[in-house]
Amino acid sequence: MTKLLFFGRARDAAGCSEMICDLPANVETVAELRSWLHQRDPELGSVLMARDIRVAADHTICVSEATSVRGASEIAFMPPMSGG
Amino acid sequence: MTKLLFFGRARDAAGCSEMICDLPANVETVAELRSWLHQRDPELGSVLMARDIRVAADHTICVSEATSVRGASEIAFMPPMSGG
Amino acid sequence: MIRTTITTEAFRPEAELNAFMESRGDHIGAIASFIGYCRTSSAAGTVKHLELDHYPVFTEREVARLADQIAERHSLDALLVIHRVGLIPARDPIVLVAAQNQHRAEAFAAVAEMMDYLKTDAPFWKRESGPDGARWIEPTAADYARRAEHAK
Amino acid sequence: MIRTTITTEAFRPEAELNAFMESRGDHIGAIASFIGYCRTSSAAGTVKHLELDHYPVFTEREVARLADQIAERHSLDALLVIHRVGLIPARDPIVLVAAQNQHRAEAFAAVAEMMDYLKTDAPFWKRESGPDGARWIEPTAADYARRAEHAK
Repeated sequence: MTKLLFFGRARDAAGCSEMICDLPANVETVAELRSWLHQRDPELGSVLMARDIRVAADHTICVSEATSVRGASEIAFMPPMSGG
Repeated sequence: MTKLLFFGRARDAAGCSEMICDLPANVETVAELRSWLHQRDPELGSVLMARDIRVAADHTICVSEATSVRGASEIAFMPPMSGG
Repeated sequence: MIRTTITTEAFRPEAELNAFMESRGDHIGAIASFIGYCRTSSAAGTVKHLELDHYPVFTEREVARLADQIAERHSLDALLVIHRVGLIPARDPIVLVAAQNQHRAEAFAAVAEMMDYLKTDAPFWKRESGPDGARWIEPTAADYARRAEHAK
Repeated sequence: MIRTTITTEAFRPEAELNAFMESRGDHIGAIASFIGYCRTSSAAGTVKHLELDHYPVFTEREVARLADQIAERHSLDALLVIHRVGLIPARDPIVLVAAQNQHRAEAFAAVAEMMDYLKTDAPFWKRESGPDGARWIEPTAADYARRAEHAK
């Protein structure tokens, strides 16, 4: 089981701040995860496909679309950050 | 009568913070004022000859050595300023 | 000393700054500080409140890491960062950054850089709510440009 | 509102900043501030106290003029400058500068510029006294370089 977290406009698109999923075995990379979510829910998926939404797996930002998310217990979708 | 004011290291050189003088008629410009003071008191004068000591006549900084100080009631000698 | 706090509670920058000033060592010549407030209006109109999302644990860790980097880069004696999250009513303080150094240039640079990082690199997401609804605020080109001026 | 004060009395930057914060309008998003203290030691050794000379009337007028220029250049909503003169014991505050603006960049720039001006362009003369006697402190090359970066 993997917990997906959504922040900022990704949260609006998901309609929730977190979601518990069973990632299928063929979802290995960030790119595959985005595609899988896009298939499941085109509306949410089209937001999450945007490359300005960064992905962090277990508190580590994935440096590329090819980075593996396999085995992560928590995966976060993070639009451009803005504090202060 | 003209009041001369000395600040910073000019004050140390003068040994006082102000001095009341009768400027002679031939002292017209900043340069002439410095020379006159140098003649009167070589030690003080040699400090006041330094161009990094600016001169203000009646609260207006003299822009050049040729600026007139004639008629000023207060002339200040100001080494490089440093507040803060 | 470096202190970073992420809090859902309202905080009083006056009290925090006072304590920060009191704590300074004898060799401190400079304290620079910055307070960011929730404005009652923005480019988009009236603001009733801001909502600041954060990612618990990750946000705390990232802000602490950025603060450490900046404190080291500018040889700070102390750095204080307080950032509020959650629902923030208009007029309330959002963020306080303050830095101590022997000299002013380092203290200024540290506070400005910390703010630039917070605007673009720290895991916060900000939503502005007004009479016409809510909208997410993302960094502007100017924010990214300022951020890019700092050494990594 | 622009307020500049030259004072021989000790002042409490905490209290002054608190009042400055309280006075802010609803549209203020940013308050930047700087406090300069008399350090207990400098490049030259132990410091017992500083002595700050000023030129009454002229100094007040020049500081007010510089403050007006900076407030206008950075569209400030408020600018506060308090500068102590006379005998200043080690550890005491010397100067406080604080600026209010809608946005942070202008507030930061205004405070940094005001400090750079005070270091090189305002009629103050500073003497440091320690166990080995007293010496006049004049601006450093770095002070002049920073000053030169600002528009006239």
